[in-house]
Amino acid sequence: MMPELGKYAVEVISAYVVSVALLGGIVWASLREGARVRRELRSVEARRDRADG
Amino acid sequence: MLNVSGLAVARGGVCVLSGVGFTLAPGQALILRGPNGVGKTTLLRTLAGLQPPLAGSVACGEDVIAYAGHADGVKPTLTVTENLTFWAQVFGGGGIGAAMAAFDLDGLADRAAQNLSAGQKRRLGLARMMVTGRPLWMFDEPTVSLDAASVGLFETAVRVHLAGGGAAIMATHIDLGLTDARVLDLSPFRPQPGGVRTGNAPTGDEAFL
Amino acid sequence: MLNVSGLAVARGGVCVLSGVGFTLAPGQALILRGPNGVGKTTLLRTLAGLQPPLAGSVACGEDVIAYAGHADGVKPTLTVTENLTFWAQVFGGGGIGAAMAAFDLDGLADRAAQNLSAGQKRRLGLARMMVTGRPLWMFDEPTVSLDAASVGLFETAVRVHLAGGGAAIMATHIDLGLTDARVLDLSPFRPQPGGVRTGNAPTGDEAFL
Amino acid sequence: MIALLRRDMAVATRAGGGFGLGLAFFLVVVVLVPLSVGPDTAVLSRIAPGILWLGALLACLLSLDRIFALDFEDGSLDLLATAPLPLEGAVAVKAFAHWLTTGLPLTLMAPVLGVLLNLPVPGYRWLLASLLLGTSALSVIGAFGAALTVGLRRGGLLLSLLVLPLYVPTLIFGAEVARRGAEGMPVATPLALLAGISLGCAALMPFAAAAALRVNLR
Amino acid sequence: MIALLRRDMAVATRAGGGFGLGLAFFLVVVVLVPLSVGPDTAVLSRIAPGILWLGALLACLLSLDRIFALDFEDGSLDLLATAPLPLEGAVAVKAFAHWLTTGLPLTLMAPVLGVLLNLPVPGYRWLLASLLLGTSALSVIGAFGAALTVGLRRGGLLLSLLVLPLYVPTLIFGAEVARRGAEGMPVATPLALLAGISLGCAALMPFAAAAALRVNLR
Amino acid sequence: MQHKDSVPISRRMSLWEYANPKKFMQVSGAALPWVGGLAALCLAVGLIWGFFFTPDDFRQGSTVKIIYIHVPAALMGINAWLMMLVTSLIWLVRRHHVSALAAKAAAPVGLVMTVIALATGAIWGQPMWGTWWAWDPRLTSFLILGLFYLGYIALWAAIDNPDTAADLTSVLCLVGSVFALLSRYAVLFWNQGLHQGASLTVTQDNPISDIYYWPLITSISGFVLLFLTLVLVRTRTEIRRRRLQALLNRERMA
Ligand code: HEM
Ligand SMILES: Nc1ncnc2c1ncn2[C@@H]1O[C@H](COP(=O)(O)OP(=O)(O)OP(=O)(O)O)[C@@H](O)[C@H]1O
Ligand SMILES: Nc1ncnc2c1ncn2[C@@H]1O[C@H](COP(=O)(O)OP(=O)(O)OP(=O)(O)O)[C@@H](O)[C@H]1O
Ligand SMILES: [Mg+2]
Ligand SMILES: [Mg+2]
Repeated sequence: MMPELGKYAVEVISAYVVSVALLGGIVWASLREGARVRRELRSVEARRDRADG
Repeated sequence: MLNVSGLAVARGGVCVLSGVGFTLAPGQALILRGPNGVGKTTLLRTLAGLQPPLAGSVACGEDVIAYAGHADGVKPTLTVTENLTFWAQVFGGGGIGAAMAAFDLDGLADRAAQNLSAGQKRRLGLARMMVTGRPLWMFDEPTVSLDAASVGLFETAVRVHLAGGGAAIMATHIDLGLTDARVLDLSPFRPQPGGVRTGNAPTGDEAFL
Repeated sequence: MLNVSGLAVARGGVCVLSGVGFTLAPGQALILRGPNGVGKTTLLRTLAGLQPPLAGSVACGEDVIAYAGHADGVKPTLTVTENLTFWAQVFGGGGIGAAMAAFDLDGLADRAAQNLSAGQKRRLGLARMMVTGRPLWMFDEPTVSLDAASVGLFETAVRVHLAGGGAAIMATHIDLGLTDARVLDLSPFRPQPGGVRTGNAPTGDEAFL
Repeated sequence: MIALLRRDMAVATRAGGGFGLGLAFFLVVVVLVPLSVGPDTAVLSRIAPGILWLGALLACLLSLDRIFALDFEDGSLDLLATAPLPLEGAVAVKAFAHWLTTGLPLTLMAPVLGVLLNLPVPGYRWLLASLLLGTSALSVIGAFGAALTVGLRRGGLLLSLLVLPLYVPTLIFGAEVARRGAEGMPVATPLALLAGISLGCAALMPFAAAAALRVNLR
Repeated sequence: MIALLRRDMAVATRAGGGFGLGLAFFLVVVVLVPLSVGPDTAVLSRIAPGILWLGALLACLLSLDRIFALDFEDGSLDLLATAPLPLEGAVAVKAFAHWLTTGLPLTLMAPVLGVLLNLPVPGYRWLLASLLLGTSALSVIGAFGAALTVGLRRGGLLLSLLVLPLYVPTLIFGAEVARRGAEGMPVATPLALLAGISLGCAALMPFAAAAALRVNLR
Repeated sequence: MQHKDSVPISRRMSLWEYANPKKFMQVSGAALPWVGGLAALCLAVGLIWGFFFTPDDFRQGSTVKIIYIHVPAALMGINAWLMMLVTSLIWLVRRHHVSALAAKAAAPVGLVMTVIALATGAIWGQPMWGTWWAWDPRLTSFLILGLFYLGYIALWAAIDNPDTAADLTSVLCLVGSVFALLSRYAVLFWNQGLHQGASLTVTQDNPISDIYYWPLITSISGFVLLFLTLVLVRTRTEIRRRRLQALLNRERMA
């Protein structure tokens, strides 16, 4: 399964790990922040619609 | 001299006043009233051209307005004379003698502004208006920290200015002795909450509503 | 509660008041008056222990005084609630609900203090006194920027405090509705220029005279 | 006390509070050094420990006025002085909050910047250790300097001027630890001296700072 | 305009105005470098031109907030904006006043500090020339940064962060002139580039700064 | 966003001012799943192909596999700034809110790309050049680009009023771009003599062989699509945030 990386295994793998972690981090942060704001917005809109009657 | 119509102003992205309109002719004074937070400061800053109005128009000549806000524009390390002279020069005006006399600053002439008491500093800030040579004075709570005698000096200065063809707008919570000044209460200009939502109270956020 | 006698205070190395004396019992209020620059601020700071007196004595228990100066002690980036809660915790006091209600701050609870108008900020500064739990309140021009309704709130808060056995000293230029408060005019306490020089008006410079 | 610590941390980490900016300043100074000195790696790795220490010190210095100046301007300091806290305690708490929001992050970031300056590998450990110890001294000494200059307008630069000489011993020993570490020499002596300075400062400086503060509030 | 220049100079040179403190900071940084890097003269004279430039840049940076912040706080900036001066002119005058009270003295002091770092003798002339040209660019660029951050509380560090990357080209060419000068190499090209940057900045930056200022005063 | 509004027709006329956040939400909402899915697909294919199924280079050994991350990330780091420059200009000229918010949304993504390029470059540098970091012109100007991102993000974070923040950051972006260019030339000038040369341009000199080329292209398109997805998601969040703020403001007035 794992390809033969020779003497540079550590470098190559760590490069991939670091990059994927950073990418994952920004994706996760974006989605979480998006979900939070959407939730808040929903609650405010619901409140407003109720107030409007 | 000043012609305001349909003015709406915002602070922090919220429309605080809308539909404000009035005119001011030479020799007239206008007193703005309203509870804390109604938007007096915001309105004055808009009239002075420091922030753009949301809607409506302010018709006013070039170089007509002199504005005095909550802060005095006084350099603490310069003396009273130096402070006044500087503003006189910036506005291309003349001497500072009349202003010093009108606000009873002669005794403090060589005092650094940082060593003035709260009321003395305010007097200096008010004296600045006299050296601008501008016809329309706008004050935001001019009498803060002033004692009765100093308030008297201020009233006299404004009356002389009006008599000389000037005009003045001031926001204040206390009763001044300017009996012939018009009073504009700002409370009715608050945008109606239940009313048409974006109709007469547009803000920068409009696009998002 | 507070016993002051023969007090002399200096500002900038100059003695501005001397021979001030009065006592204050629980339930009493004292209003300091005097023209601008007479030394009200200086006197209050001395009483609060922020600067040493030149002469005379201030007899007052530990942890009795709460002081509110020209500035409000409000963090602009924290909200109204956070600001009040902080001071309540520092003074080991209780909840902030009563103070918020007394100064009509409930509607502003989650607003950052920097987004308050001048009067709203002042109300927050005054509300702080209620959470200190201290019996003696000292105010330097508490009603600056306040509208009539807020001045009313302030008077009520002081009256409730007095009724509860507290006391209050305030320096102000305007007439408050606190009719039963004593008034102390500071003008007579200015050191006499022609008088005995060092006798009753000692300053830090005394050694050089 | 806890309330004060919490508030100071909140103010510092709130938008515009200055947290993170010290770090950024550190980064930028370290980046500018090669740009001004030239890209020669031998020279750079020779001066790396010293420059890192100097950069951390400057970043720390620039955030010192946060300790008291803001509280002075808005009147909080007057009120704290009349509050039922010993002023010494308040000073110590504020210095600690400053360290948590400045010294600690600087320390953690230093190794990353070490890479930029080709810091020799054995140096990283000792750089970390010396900064961890040293920045706490920097915060307490800085609190003293901030207390001295608190009433002055634009005290910032004067503050730097007053504090920098006080920083000299900490800097010398700290940089010495890092340099010896980088060159593989024994570091025990300067490290012990550095620790001594830090402890001494933490124990005594709050009193000096509180005294200065009292004078300034008069 | 002249009145504004005179007032700014007066405020800066009055007690507590910050004049002299930039110089002192420069001095202290330069003194701290040997303390942190170690006393090896060869290394020091190798890095001297770069460190002198960096020190001058940092000293300049720290005094930037003086350009607008004080005027903003005490309300003068509102009043200046409503005064019969073009705001661009006011910005240019204020940047010039800043240069006169900071950049010029720094330049004049640099040779003295060069001695401390064993700057090679041929370097002095070019160090002076490059600083004279370069600090003027630093002041105008700094005025732009100060205008961007003027409304913010504790804008100081943010200001540093924003301005430092903008300083990179000036620093590179300036330090290059000084370094080549010190090594006796020809300096014409970087000097011409430096002059170009200074002139370009002086001509264009006041407009950007005035625009930022107008937005901030809203 | 679906809600009935009682706005007079006349006020709807200004298309740029009013209709666009809504329209953007509709269009982006519909496009997002596709773009996102495609991004995931390309990334997965490109990286897996690159990591598992490409041979080692005869000189660089297996480190050549780093190229599938390093080069796309570096490209996006630069292009994100370019996109911010364009959107900032649009905001300054047309006052189109979505544009300013898109610039705000792109900055952190661009910064992450820059950091990835720097990190993978550093990791790659250790075996190739024997050092993590060298003050090579290209690396240096990339680092400076990172600093510009930091300053830009910090300025957004420091200002409360969103329109003020948009104006100021746009001005900063313009001025910053000019200085970033200047810095690039300055850095080239500064480190002429010591230029690291060869290693960076290896693949350009002898055109890259197909066996590395196709996975690289896939990976680059993956990064582009990922950038697009993230910017869309984040812009939508920013728009919602503005709307939330507007509603809260309105509530407060009532
Ligand atoms: C921290 C270190 C590094 C940074 C910041 C960096 C940055 C960059 C940048 C900005 C590009 C630009 C792409 C373009 O202009 O189109 C690039 C491309 C490239 N880099 Fe790096 N790099 C670093 C280290 C390395 C190392 C150590 C190697 C390999 C030995 C390497 C190999 C490449 C290759 C092969 C390309 C593609 C060149 C091309 O096709 O144009 N990089 N890098
Ligand atoms: N950044 C902000 N965000 C939201 N609301 C704000 C912001 N800044 C100010 N406000 C609000 O705008 C309103 C108008 O403020 P303004 O300072 O104009 O009032 P004012 O009439 O001058 O009051 P005062 O008499 O207390 O000085 C206030 O209710 C204030 O709370
Ligand atoms: N550094 C100084 N040197 C000399 N005189 C000073 C200095 N600082 C203040 N003064 C003077 O001390 C006097 C007392 O000031 P103080 O602030 O106590 O007055 P105040 O009664 O509070 O006035 P206000 O009602 O205007 O606030 C004033 O006349 C002031 O000019
Ligand atoms: Mg107001
Ligand atoms: Mg007073």
